[in-house]
Amino acid sequence: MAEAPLLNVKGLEAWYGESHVLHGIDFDVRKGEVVTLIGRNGAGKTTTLRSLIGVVGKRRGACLYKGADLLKIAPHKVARLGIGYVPEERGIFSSLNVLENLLFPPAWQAGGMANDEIYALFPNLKGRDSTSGTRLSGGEQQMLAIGRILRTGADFILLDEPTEGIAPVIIEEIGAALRILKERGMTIILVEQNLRFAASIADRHYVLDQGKVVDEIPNNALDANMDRLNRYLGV
Amino acid sequence: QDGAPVRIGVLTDVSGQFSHEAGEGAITAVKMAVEDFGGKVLDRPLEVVVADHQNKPEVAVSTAREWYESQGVTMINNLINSGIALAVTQVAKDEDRIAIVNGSGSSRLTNDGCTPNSIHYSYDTYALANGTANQLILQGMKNWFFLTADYAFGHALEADATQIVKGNGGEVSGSVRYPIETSDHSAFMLQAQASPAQVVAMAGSGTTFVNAVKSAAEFGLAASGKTVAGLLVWDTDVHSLGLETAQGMILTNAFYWDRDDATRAFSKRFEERVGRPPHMGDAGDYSSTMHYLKAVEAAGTTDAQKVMAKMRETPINDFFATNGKIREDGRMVHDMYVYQVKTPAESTGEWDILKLVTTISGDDAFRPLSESQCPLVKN
Amino acid sequence: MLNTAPIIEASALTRSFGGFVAVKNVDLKIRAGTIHALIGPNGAGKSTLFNLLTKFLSPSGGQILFKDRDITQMAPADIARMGLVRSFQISSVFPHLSAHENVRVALQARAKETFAFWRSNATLRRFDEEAARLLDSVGLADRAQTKAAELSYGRKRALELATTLALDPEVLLLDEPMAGMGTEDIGRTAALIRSVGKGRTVLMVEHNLGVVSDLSDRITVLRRGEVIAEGSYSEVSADSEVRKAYMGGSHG
Amino acid sequence: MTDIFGVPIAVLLGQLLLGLINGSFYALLSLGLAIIFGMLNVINFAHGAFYMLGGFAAWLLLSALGLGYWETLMAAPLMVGALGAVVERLFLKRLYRVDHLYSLLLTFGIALMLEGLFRHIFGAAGKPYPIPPSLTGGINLGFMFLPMYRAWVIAASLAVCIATWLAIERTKLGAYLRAATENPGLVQAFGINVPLMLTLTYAFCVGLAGFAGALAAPLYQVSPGMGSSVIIVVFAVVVIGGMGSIGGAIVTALALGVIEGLTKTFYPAASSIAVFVVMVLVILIRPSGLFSREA
Amino acid sequence: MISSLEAPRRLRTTGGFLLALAVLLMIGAPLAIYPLFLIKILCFALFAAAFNLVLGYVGLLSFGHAAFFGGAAYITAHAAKVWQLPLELAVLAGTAFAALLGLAFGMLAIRRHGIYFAMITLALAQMIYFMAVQMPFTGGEDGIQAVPRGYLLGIVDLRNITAMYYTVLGGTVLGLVIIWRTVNSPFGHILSAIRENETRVTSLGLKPERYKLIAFTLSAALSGFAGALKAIAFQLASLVDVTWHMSGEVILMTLLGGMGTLIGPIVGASIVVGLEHFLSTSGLPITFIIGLFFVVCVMMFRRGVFGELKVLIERSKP
Ligand SMILES: Nc1ncnc2c1ncn2[C@@H]1O[C@H](COP(=O)(O)OP(=O)(O)OP(=O)(O)O)[C@@H](O)[C@H]1O
Ligand SMILES: Nc1ncnc2c1ncn2[C@@H]1O[C@H](COP(=O)(O)OP(=O)(O)OP(=O)(O)O)[C@@H](O)[C@H]1O
Ligand SMILES: CC(C)C[C@H](N)C(=O)O
Ligand SMILES: [Mg+2]
Ligand SMILES: [Mg+2]
Repeated sequence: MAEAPLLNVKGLEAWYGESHVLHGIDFDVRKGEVVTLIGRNGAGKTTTLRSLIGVVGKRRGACLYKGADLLKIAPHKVARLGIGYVPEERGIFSSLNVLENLLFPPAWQAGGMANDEIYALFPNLKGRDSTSGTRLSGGEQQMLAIGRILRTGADFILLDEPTEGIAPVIIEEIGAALRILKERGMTIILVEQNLRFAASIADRHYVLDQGKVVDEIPNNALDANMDRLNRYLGV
Repeated sequence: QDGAPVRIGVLTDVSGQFSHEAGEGAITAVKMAVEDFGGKVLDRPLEVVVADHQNKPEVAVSTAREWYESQGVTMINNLINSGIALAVTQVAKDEDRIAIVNGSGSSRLTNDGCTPNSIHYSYDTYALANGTANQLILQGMKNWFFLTADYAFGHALEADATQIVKGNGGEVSGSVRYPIETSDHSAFMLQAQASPAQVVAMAGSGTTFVNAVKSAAEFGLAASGKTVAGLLVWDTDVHSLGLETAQGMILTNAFYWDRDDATRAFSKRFEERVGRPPHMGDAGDYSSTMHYLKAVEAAGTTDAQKVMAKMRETPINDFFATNGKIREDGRMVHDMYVYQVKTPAESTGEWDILKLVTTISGDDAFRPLSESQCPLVKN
Repeated sequence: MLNTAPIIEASALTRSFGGFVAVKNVDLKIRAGTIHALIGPNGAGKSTLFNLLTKFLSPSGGQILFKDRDITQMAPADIARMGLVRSFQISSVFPHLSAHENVRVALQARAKETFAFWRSNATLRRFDEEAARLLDSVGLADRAQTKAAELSYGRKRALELATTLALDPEVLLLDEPMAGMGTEDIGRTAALIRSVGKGRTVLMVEHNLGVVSDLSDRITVLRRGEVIAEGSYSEVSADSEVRKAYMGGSHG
Repeated sequence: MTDIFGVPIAVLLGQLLLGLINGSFYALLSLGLAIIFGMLNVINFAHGAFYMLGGFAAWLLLSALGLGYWETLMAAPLMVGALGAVVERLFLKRLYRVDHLYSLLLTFGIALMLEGLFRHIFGAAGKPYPIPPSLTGGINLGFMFLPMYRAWVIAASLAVCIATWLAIERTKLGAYLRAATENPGLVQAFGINVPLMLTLTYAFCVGLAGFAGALAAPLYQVSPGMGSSVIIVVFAVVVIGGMGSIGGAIVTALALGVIEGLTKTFYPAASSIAVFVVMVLVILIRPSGLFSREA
Repeated sequence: MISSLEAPRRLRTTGGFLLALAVLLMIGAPLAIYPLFLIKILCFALFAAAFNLVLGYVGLLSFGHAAFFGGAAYITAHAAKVWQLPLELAVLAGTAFAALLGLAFGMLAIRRHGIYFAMITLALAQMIYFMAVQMPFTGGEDGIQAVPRGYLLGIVDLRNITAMYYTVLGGTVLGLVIIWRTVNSPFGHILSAIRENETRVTSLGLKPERYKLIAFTLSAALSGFAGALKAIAFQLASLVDVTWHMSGEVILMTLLGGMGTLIGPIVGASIVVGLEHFLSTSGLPITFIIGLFFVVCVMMFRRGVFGELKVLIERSKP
């Protein structure tokens, strides 16, 4: 492949206080791709995303995005490059109502979704504007967290376990939405435990274990590699 | 014993809310007295020890006890803050040493709180209220309104002044008690203004008093024909208010630096060291320390009762007092002075702030012994 | 077994937040000794219903009978004492106490050894054995001395379960007990729920349909605050309404 | 003339007006305090000290540099705000993550330091600051004599309060700040420069206190203790209004000013306690304050 | 904060050793240090330890503990001076008053959390303060002086400072033992669970308010006991003890020493009282320096002197 990757992560290490969590992560993502990070609980998937976006204290290595090193720029400038983040714990602000939460992230680029489109995607959010954000049910908060990023015009999205706690029907809907986004040319890194869901949209899978990337499996080779994968996931 | 230093303690508020009424001034005054006395008494060196009681009675009491018991301190001076003065005089009695109060004004010190080991020297609330009230009544201002700090000290000032006002055929047409934390007195000014009183008397001290006077000026009390009287005003308060605001106020004082040559001479030396002229507390600190040292020399001992006896029997004649004398209740009786604050036009210098209205003789100034509840007074 | 008398009987239970009705006229009978699952789309009111049953929220209307007693007006702590105990959707442990101490607090509560401030801690030793047994039953025997905060997410859920079990409740209310657990833990927890379910009543909320179909005797489906179906897993999953509202195409 | 409980109506009206004026001071102070609490999660015990600093800054500018009233009124808040920014950068910043007990203690310590320092340097007595000539005198309202300066105070402080309120409630700034209290990392991840925003917010709120101090200088003696005597009342205002509610702080401040004024008229002995009685009642009935977002 | 209910054995032995050492030191101390000063340390140590019972072990920040300490001092002083009750009864009266006041404050405030709790306790304490300013029996800002020390059990003349010292030492140790017992009891176990997660405790069938209320009342009573002892030893009761600054100071002591430890508040009280004493003759601006201590302590030793020490001990021997 001739095209240079959109994101190139090399030797990424990260720490929480004194504990060394990532021990040299390497992977890359090309424009328009959906790439997943999978691995057991505690493998370092979330930490990898957090390191990219700049909310982990100490990091080392290089994360080249469109030629700039994400580790070297101020944390608040990462989003301005068009990177959107949907955190694992959803990060809904309890002191803001649903509408305020939705409108919260500034739109740093053109091309974001309009509110109506978001409501069409997640009907549960409709009519709940003035409810305090964290009063929503667990699943609704997840929808809100995804929805607000879609507004910002970000074209590179980091999604951390978007299906946790979501009812099966809605998981299908989220999957459909992500496929639409992909068609629009969006690049996505997805952290996911639900393999079936991941397989339905991803191009490639990186397997993480103990703070390292231990394998890379193209989506079309997933079935062939199921045994290997199950070993990694400890099933 | 022989040759061991004689120590004098200055227990005062150096860093707190009363620091401008005592603090550095008190320390300097006592030190000056010791130096002027020659630095020695009974052939023993004299030393001054100083402590900041931070307005905490326990700090004061434990310092006083430690000084008296193990530091060879024979006399403690200044004692501002009535709670502390009342407590430390009791310690002096317990330890049979001497305490002289120049800071606190509470007349309880020579009333129910009197001890055979303590002297209340410079001024007290009774004399101040009494002086000002008498003077204004004399000028024909018989209708009074009190603006009183709502605590024991304010109540005492108001009660003493009221007694004089009523005793002289005057009347009190109103009185409000402001909580001591109040910084805004405008509500009370409206009430004062609405009252028919000729005199608005402020029974309080410190910053709240100063703020009350400021409001009085702001609301034009003087302009509407009322006289503002302060029942306890320090020179420093007037200075801090500025003459523009304070002009015309009537007040009583035990001392004013510009009274005569003797006061000016002392004040000049004091001002060189402290940066401002002395007020009644400072002058009293100096005068009383001097009187004490002379008594020690005369008695040939530092024994408290013998020294007390000497101090009582010797009249005080210096720049502070003329024929001052210490009564059995511990009150030092001397003349008091009624002043009026000068107008900016009358003033010729930063500290040229008061003009004398009249002098009250000591016997008229202080609470007569016949009214005293002090158990030491046999009547 | 399905014919035993209902131990919890909620009738016309309603709760609204402002204008929004989260639980609407719900009638629910939980029979003693069964494992009863509550499913439904997000925001259907499952957690809210849990909160109402345990009085962590007050109902705006309706009545709750527990063991034939009206508990609608009772305080949450008293309800727990009667034997109706819950776990939380978001794990709720005592973070700075060890796993062992976490469980011991519950044992203490059960034994009413809680006010004695004049007695020594040593009196608590009598709970040690029981605590160890409970931790073992959830697979935490080797973690007894670890602080709860340092346990991984899945183990916290297990600890939460052990703590709840320590009260030996007659009725256990579990809110998404499997959420966030890895595949291995899900299997073990399911087995545990099945085993503690013997002789107890369990009411649980769960989105993992595998677990639900495996464990539950009876299922109630909620949608927008209302019950839309009730029955066994096969009955409920055959209901087209339920498939449309909850399960979607790929399950069945 | 009619009386109410022995108080002439004219006096009563006057008292209401004065209460409102005092209330507008409380509003300036509690506004900043409420924002700092609501947005930074810091219980700013040093607020009174910054108020005092405002007064001293005004006095120093006047007496040392000879600046006029209007210049000092502009400059004093800027100076205080700058100091606030330094305090935030050096100290507070490191405490956002820990229990708010610590920021309370830190600001308590800073308040003591400032008060102690100023007393050491300038003495306890306080300094006079004259009412500017353009604002001396007064207006006769019929029912009372209203000093010009007080009329100016109420106008100036209400204008500043409302402008602040609009700036925070009507723009996204308020939402950013509230969110940053909860999860600064995430807000930053959305592209917002959180540390800078927090520093500026603290500096601004403390600057408001400085403004109040400069505004108060001609009314009250500029003294080291002037802050500690109002701070507790202002806290009560914020708690009653609901921590973090800005409009609530303003309305409550005005109302409490009036209540306090009326107790000063009818039962002065209770006027210091009135605020606390109201506070206890309010918290018992509405635990998180009258205007807080949560029920 | 205590990290765990059962400290590692090593730490317990170290703690026990330190405690024994401290007691021995205190018994011998009057030989070297002026007893009245030591008495003051003891009284404040007990006060801080009692305060720590609610802050460190229940996680409630009370900003009104001065009301208990100072209030009890007034009642004790009045009882001993005016009602002429024997020493023991006067102290008991003060303590009982503080306990009742604590119960009343607690009932009003205990359901509130965090800053609201702090503010309600502050407001209630301010009411006590203003009452103390205005009620005739307190003597306003003058306070009550010349309180008789009396005789312990009718025999030991407490005018003797050494006798007074050992009496206060006894009282303080008694108070500390009560606190220690409470913290290390089944009840204390529940308290720390409440501090960790109140909702969870409710779901276990317990009513957190009751436990908090008992702990709060106990803390108030012991604070009152400390105030009562101080009133007798210093023969006075004053306004200073009921101001909010006093409530702030006890927080400083607790924090400085290390909250959630038994020894911490004692260390903290000694430091603050010692500092006050030392500074009083130093000529330095005291308020400034105390403020500086707050700042340094918050920025650098958040765990407090004893807390930091404990961490060092824990680290040194893995
Ligand atoms: N705030 C923290 N402080 C200390 N250690 C942490 C922190 N957050 C995570 N860790 C540790 O870092 C490691 C990696 O955690 P991370 O959250 O990245 O895992 P993950 O792969 O996302 O797991 P999961 O599937 O459970 O979400 C884990 O061992 C975890 O215990
Ligand atoms: N305190 C509250 N204020 C306003 N709305 C609330 C409140 N609590 C819950 N709701 C609303 O009530 C509805 C039901 O919420 P609940 O948490 O019971 O859903 P749930 O069925 O548990 O969903 P999930 O599966 O996503 O956890 C949701 O729409 C939620 O937004
Ligand atoms: C400083 C004095 C003017 C007043 C003070 N309350 C005292 O009596 O000591
Ligand atoms: Mg994760
Ligand atoms: Mg739920």
